[in-house]
Amino acid sequence: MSQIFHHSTNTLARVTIFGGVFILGFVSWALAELDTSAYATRATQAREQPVPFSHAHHAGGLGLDCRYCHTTVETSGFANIPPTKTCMNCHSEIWSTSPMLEPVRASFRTNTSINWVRVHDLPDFVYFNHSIHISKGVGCETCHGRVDRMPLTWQDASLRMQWCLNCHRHPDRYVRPREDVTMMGYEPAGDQEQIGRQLVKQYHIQDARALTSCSTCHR
Amino acid sequence: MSDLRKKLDLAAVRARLEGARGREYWRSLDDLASTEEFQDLLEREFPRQAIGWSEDENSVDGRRNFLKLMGASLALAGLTACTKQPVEHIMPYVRQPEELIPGKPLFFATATTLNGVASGVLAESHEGRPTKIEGNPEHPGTLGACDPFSQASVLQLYDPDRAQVLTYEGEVRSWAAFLAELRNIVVRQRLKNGAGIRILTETVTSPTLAAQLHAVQQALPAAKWHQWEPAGPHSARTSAMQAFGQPVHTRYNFLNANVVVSLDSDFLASGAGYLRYAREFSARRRVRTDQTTMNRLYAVEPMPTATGTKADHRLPLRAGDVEEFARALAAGVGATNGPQSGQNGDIYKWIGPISRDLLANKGASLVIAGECQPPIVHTLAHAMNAALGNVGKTVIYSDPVEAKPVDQVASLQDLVNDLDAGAVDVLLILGGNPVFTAPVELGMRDRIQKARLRIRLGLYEDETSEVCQWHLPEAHYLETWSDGRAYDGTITLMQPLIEPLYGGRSVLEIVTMMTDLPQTGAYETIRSYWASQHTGGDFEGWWRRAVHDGLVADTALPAKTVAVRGDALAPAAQAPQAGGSLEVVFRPDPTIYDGRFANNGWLQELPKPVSKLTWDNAAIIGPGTAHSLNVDTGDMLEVSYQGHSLRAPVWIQPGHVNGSVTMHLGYGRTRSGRAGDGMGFNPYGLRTAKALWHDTGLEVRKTSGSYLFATTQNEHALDTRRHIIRQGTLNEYLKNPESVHEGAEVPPRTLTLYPEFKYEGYAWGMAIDLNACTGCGACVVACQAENNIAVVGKDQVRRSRAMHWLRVDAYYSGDPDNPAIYNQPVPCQQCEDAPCELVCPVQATSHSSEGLNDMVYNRCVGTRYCSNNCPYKVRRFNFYLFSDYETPSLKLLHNPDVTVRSRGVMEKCTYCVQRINYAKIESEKENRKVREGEIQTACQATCPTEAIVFGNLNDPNSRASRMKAEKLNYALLADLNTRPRTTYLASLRNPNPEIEA
Amino acid sequence: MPDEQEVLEDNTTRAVIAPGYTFGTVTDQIASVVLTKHQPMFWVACFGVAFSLLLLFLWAIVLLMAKGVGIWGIRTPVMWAFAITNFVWWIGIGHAGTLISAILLLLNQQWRNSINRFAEAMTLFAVACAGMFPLLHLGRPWLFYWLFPYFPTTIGVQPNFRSPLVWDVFAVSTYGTVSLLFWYVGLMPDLGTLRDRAKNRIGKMIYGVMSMGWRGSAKHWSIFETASLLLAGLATPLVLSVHTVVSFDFTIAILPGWHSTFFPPYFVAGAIYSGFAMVLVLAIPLRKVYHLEGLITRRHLDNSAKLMLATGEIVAYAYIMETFLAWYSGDVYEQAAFWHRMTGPYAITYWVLITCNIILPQALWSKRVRNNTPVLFIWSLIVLVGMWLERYIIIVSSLAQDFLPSSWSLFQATRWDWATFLGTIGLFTFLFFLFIRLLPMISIFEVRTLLPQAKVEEEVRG
Amino acid sequence: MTKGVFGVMAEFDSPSALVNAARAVRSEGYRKFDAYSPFPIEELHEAMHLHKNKLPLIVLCGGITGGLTGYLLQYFVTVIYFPINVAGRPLHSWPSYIPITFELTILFAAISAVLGFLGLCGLPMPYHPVFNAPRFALASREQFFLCIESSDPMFDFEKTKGFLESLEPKEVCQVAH
Repeated sequence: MSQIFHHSTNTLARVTIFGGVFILGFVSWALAELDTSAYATRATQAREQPVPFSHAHHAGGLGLDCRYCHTTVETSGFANIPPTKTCMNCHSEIWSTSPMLEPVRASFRTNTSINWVRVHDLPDFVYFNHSIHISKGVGCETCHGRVDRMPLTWQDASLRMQWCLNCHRHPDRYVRPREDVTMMGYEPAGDQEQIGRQLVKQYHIQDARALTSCSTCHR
Repeated sequence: MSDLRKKLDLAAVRARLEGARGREYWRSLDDLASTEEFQDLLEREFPRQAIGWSEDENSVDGRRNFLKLMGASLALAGLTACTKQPVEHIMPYVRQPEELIPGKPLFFATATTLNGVASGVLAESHEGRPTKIEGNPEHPGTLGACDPFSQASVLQLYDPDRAQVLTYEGEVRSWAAFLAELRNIVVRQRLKNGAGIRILTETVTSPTLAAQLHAVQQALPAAKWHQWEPAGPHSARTSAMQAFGQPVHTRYNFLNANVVVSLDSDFLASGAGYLRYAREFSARRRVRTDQTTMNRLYAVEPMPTATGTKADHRLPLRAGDVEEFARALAAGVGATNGPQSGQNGDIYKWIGPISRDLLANKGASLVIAGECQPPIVHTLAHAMNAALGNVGKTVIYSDPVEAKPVDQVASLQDLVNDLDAGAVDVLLILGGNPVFTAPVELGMRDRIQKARLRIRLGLYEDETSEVCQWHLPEAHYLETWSDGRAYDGTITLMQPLIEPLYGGRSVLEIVTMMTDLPQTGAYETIRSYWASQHTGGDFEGWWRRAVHDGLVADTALPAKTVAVRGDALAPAAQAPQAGGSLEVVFRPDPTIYDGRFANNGWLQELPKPVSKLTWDNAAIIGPGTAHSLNVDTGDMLEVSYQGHSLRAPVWIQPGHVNGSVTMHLGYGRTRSGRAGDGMGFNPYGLRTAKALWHDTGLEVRKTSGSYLFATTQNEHALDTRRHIIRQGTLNEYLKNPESVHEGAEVPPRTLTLYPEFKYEGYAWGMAIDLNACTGCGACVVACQAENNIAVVGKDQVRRSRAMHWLRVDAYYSGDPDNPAIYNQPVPCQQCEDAPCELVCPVQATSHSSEGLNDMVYNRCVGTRYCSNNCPYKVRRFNFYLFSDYETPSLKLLHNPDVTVRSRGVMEKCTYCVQRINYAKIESEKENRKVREGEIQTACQATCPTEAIVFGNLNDPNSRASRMKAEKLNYALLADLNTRPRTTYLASLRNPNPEIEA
Repeated sequence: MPDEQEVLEDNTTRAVIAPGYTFGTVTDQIASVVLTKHQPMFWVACFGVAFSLLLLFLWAIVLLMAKGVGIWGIRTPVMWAFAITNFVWWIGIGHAGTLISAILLLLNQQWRNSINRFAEAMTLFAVACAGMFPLLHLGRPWLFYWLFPYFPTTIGVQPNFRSPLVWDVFAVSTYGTVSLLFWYVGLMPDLGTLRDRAKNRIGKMIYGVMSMGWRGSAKHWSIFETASLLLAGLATPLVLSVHTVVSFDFTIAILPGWHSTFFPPYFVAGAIYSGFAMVLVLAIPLRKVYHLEGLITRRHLDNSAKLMLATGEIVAYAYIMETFLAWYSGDVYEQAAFWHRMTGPYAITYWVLITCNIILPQALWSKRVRNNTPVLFIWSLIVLVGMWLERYIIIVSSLAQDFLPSSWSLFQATRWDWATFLGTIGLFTFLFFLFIRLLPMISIFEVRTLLPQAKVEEEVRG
Repeated sequence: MTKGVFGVMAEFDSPSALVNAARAVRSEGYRKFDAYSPFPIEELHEAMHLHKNKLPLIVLCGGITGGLTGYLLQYFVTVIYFPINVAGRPLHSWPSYIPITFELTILFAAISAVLGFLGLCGLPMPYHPVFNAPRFALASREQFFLCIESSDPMFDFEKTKGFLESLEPKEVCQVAH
């Protein structure tokens, strides 16, 4: 009887068995990575906008308070995008002829909305309410990142459920005094752990059991 | 399912009932019959053997197209998590309105009208989209409650089948073109004082519209204004003329009534002001530790109605026999001197006891005649109330609510005569659908075409539009300014919440076009009218307040004293008692009324009270009649009356009087839209001006063919040992409060291995008072509107795949000819030890820290195990993609605070968790607890009788806690130890000892 | 070894295998089925039918994915019907294979040697069919992976380990994996044989790769034997656990007719019952067509029939007990559920199932029936039908009429229910006939051990 | 001389002959030899003293690992990772953990059994010198072989060949590398 296989096939055979296991592991890991990756979440990708609005300039440079434009953030679940009127408050005076701002003026003239591209877009089965987070001392920066350094706005966090849970399980690690919610680059005056715990008590922030109940965010 | 029904053996039924010990409950005649021995059963069951081909599951394809029309979403909600989403855009306002805060709903007071009578509502608006209707607590007609029609009116607003363009003979025209046309008609008609102009409207209570019509008639004296409303209070009008010699409006006050006799009146679920009546009536029925008295209701009616189900004594009588009963009762209470007995024992058996009961409660009793009863019955009721000294206490007379009360039948006849005489150049049909609804012998379809120019204003391009050259799209009430009067005459203002979606105009605007200021908009017209009416200064303030409240306070029509003329009570020209022949009874449909709501999926799918029938009407007969005709539910009948005839499927209704056939109007539409067309049959085809409501002389013949009904109620015997409905009589209860729970066992809490979960903070719970529930179904529609619940269509309902989160079960007990009927609303019971949660493999349903049984749609993979393990079967599954993700207009309808569920997902009641969270967030922002009553679930808010109460069980003083503390409180299937958060208060009857004995 | 004596004492009917075989002839006869070029009409016909049913199955699945489970007859309250019935039925059938290969091995029942191979194959294919249903019946099948725990996850939610469905996922996948491994290990020596006997190079290559270079070394044989004993030892509790866990799907629920403490043994017995029925349904035609009467003898059929009878009696006992207990419990819902079962809309189905599972099988007490292969074949089919109906009744009739009469509604199967069911039968047959074509349907090396020549004469001493 | 030679192989007709040969070879002092048969032969294993191997131990470890994995996984998920109130049951509801713990025990044990088997046998090994023996194909059919390997210290081609021939085999041949 003659050999069917060459000598080398022995090693090859063994390698394939363990290789198979290895490849399986690799694939699943890659998928998990992909899911959180910037590609899937669109995090850290600056978006093209009809008007190249720069938070870096307005919030950072000019130091406008977030609430000057996003007026409803404290009262409503939805932090509104400012109406064209708000832009025109200043831009009827400054840069009133800049071609860059033509879309804004056009919108004001023709009374048609500016078609902004949505940057932070949660799935429709998630009900995030800005006002309550603000009133419980969750800073804008905590979720939106250093907006004051974004020439074009991008989404800072992954906005995946796991990410939300971090804070809903341990609010004390993230909350800050109410008066500082809109502050960018906030540094806790002292030990966050201890300040946080104190604020959680002060603001009557619910316990993790309540904050991680499904219906807190899903309806 | 109705397709699983079988031959009915009434003898067996009776035998069974004789043999039955104690109170025997049953769901339908079928169960009662289903006691034959095994052999028979096999042979009967075999044809519908459970493993078998289901004939038409492919018809879902057909149905899908329709489903697509119903329910919608904003973007692709409810799909899987962790997927890359499509890019979304945000379009902010250019100039943001003052009062509007994006993301926060606004409420505006307005009103819906039915038969011209306005009921005040609050419309919820999200960024300018009306999404939900609530009752207006300020409004005397609603007191915060809301009826199914109003609830469903938002769906009507967005109905993609609404007429969307102005057409002349099918070609699209502009309003300008129409205005020009109308103007030169008016100009030409001036020459002959408008002798050629006829205006046909529905009943008008709007002062402004009346004024405008008056103005038109000033300018064109010979022009005539006709009114036609197929299901209006014709008899009441006529009776008033006969009894008092003047138009008089009658309204009632049930708060003062200890004893109520209903002469075929469904005052708890239909007719002007019923929301208020139901509220007042139930207030006198609420038995608590601190309120141990109860009113008593006698109901006399052919077809069991919501009112009938609440009666302490219900007497099924042929509609035609009610008059005889009324005469006898009138004699009994000394209002007349007629015979108190006669050959027909059924009619007379209770006259004695009832009259004694009434006389014992002089001034605190009430006799109410049904709108469908002939004038004489109303007159007799007036006489009795007078004799019993109820006038001014439980009965209030006032000037008419209607702007121009006319005998509408005569009015229509008059129009027809003119048409025949060729005297009509221009016929304006403003609203209504006369071609469909007019008495059959008038042959409206052909008659109308005798008018040279026919102009039609309507929400839909319907049967009437078909024969009119001009069709004008009408503005929905949420799209325009208007006004009207409530059941008690209170002036009610209606404001628009949204620009007309299809550029429609209101009746008022069309009429205005005929006046000298044709271009005036509805707002100016109304404002200037009220300015002209306003006395005293600061009209602006008055006006703002009126618009804000949606009504002008204290404008109810003052009571006036009138006396019944003696001659009005002249003994009947011997009421036709053709004993043998069958009686035909016409009634407006409980859910689609006279047909105007035929294209409304919510109302079509709303199970009709008592019968639980959806999407259909039927020839409803009593068990006895069925026996004598040897027919069964689903058989086809050939019914003919006065030469007109049609085919109708039989529905056997326990408690329906024998010897008459009830048909609900409104079905058999041919041009209503995709939902309504071809549903049911059209009884208007038999309805003559002589007999608007009932008459003898109906011939029926069983014909070939059978019909499949879609009901949400399935047919099976209810084992009394299950204690599903607990009830008793007032006296039993007062003797021993525990009596209602006899035999029911509740396992002690210690019967578990596991430690308890503690619920600090809030613990939400609900209590439902079965004694108050009338089974009207308003809560079901409210739930559907609030929670974006899809409509599935007849075929799917037949497969028992209806999606209602909240259902109202009906149970019968006693003799099928006149059973006691119980209603039981069943939402999710929110069990603390929820069987559904245990078995969900993906934790899509689990418990919140406040004891809610959360359902996470986006986590659900659809194993349906939870539903299998739910003893209450309150979970609903999306077998197909029931929600609509395409139709643009319907996307606007949806409540943005509730996920729209996709295919393959389980869904269920969550106590309106979106409302709970809203209230919690608001309260926490203000650093306070949620206030009692701050959260109202949709069903609770709309319930006319306040049967449903929701609240925080950790607060012992909350209404819910207090109700649960009542002795009557019990949990459904308590012996399963699921510890539901929803519990029920047992139902009590207050029978007349004389009769019960 | 007891069988040895029997071979000598009686070599007509009681023999494990007929006399006259040599190592060579058994090898050739079994291997030839695989290595021959042309197949008998029987194979072609069955394969054709199976394939067309398979296409029907695929069609049904495509529609299912496109439209949703609504194409089935399920409804509120009967949310489970055909899919789960088929699942339980197939899983049950699978049990016989493992039982034969594992338990009978431990019990040293040598007669198993000539039927265990295809019985195990049957197990695998049955489990494959069964395994599909838990996925297919999902409302959103594409999310099936949510039933497995996996890290890292961005959702942060894991399966609910309290749910019997998750237990199922583990039980069934474990069962499938272990059966496959056990089967493959058992195949390796025979694959070696095929490798050495294959005519063409491709054949040699393929079987060579699959045999992993098996060369029949004594060292390997000894480890091989330990391995198969260990696997048998593991598979035995496993096979018992699988249907136990499946029965938990019902017993954990509170539904009357489901919530019962003795479902596990009852289900396991039923599983083996249907399993052996399937073994016979396959064995009887095979031995005829491939002239294997010498290897799969009367004795095998007889023993299988006896096992069927035994488990059948256990099932009968279970039926009686559950009915008795329902009555004895005094539980309103239980009593009603069983009353409905016996007299209600599903009565016909119920009594047919009783006839198929209890009444007719009693005929197996008679040796004449057991020895009459055609009758035995038909009887096995009857039992298979009966066992399917049993699951159908347990699932559907209990769901259709449970606690609140207001929601009761009867299930009606649609054509797609049937298509899916018949489809899996097609898939099963398809796979099975592929197996017959490509692999030795009888364990060659184990049959060799049954030959008298395999005995080592001790008198010679070196 | 022994270069390129894997060993010397003798072929026998019956299992008995093989067993006897094996006994003889062993008593002669050879240790590095192996027998090849178409089916397992108890006596042969005894003759070659093959009765102990580590497989049971490996399986035991696998089983224990599986069991622990199962229980700890469930405990971790329900108590630590995301504690949720499901049906009012305690977070650590151990009775529900039993089935999965059991299943994983079996699964791990079985997998380690198979991998252990392959490992101990040194399989897969598609290429092996014995396949060079001309009639070796019959080892999987009806013939019985015994091969003394050149790695054996006592191995001397001629002597070993002679010794094997003394055992009256069907034939003796050389097995090349």
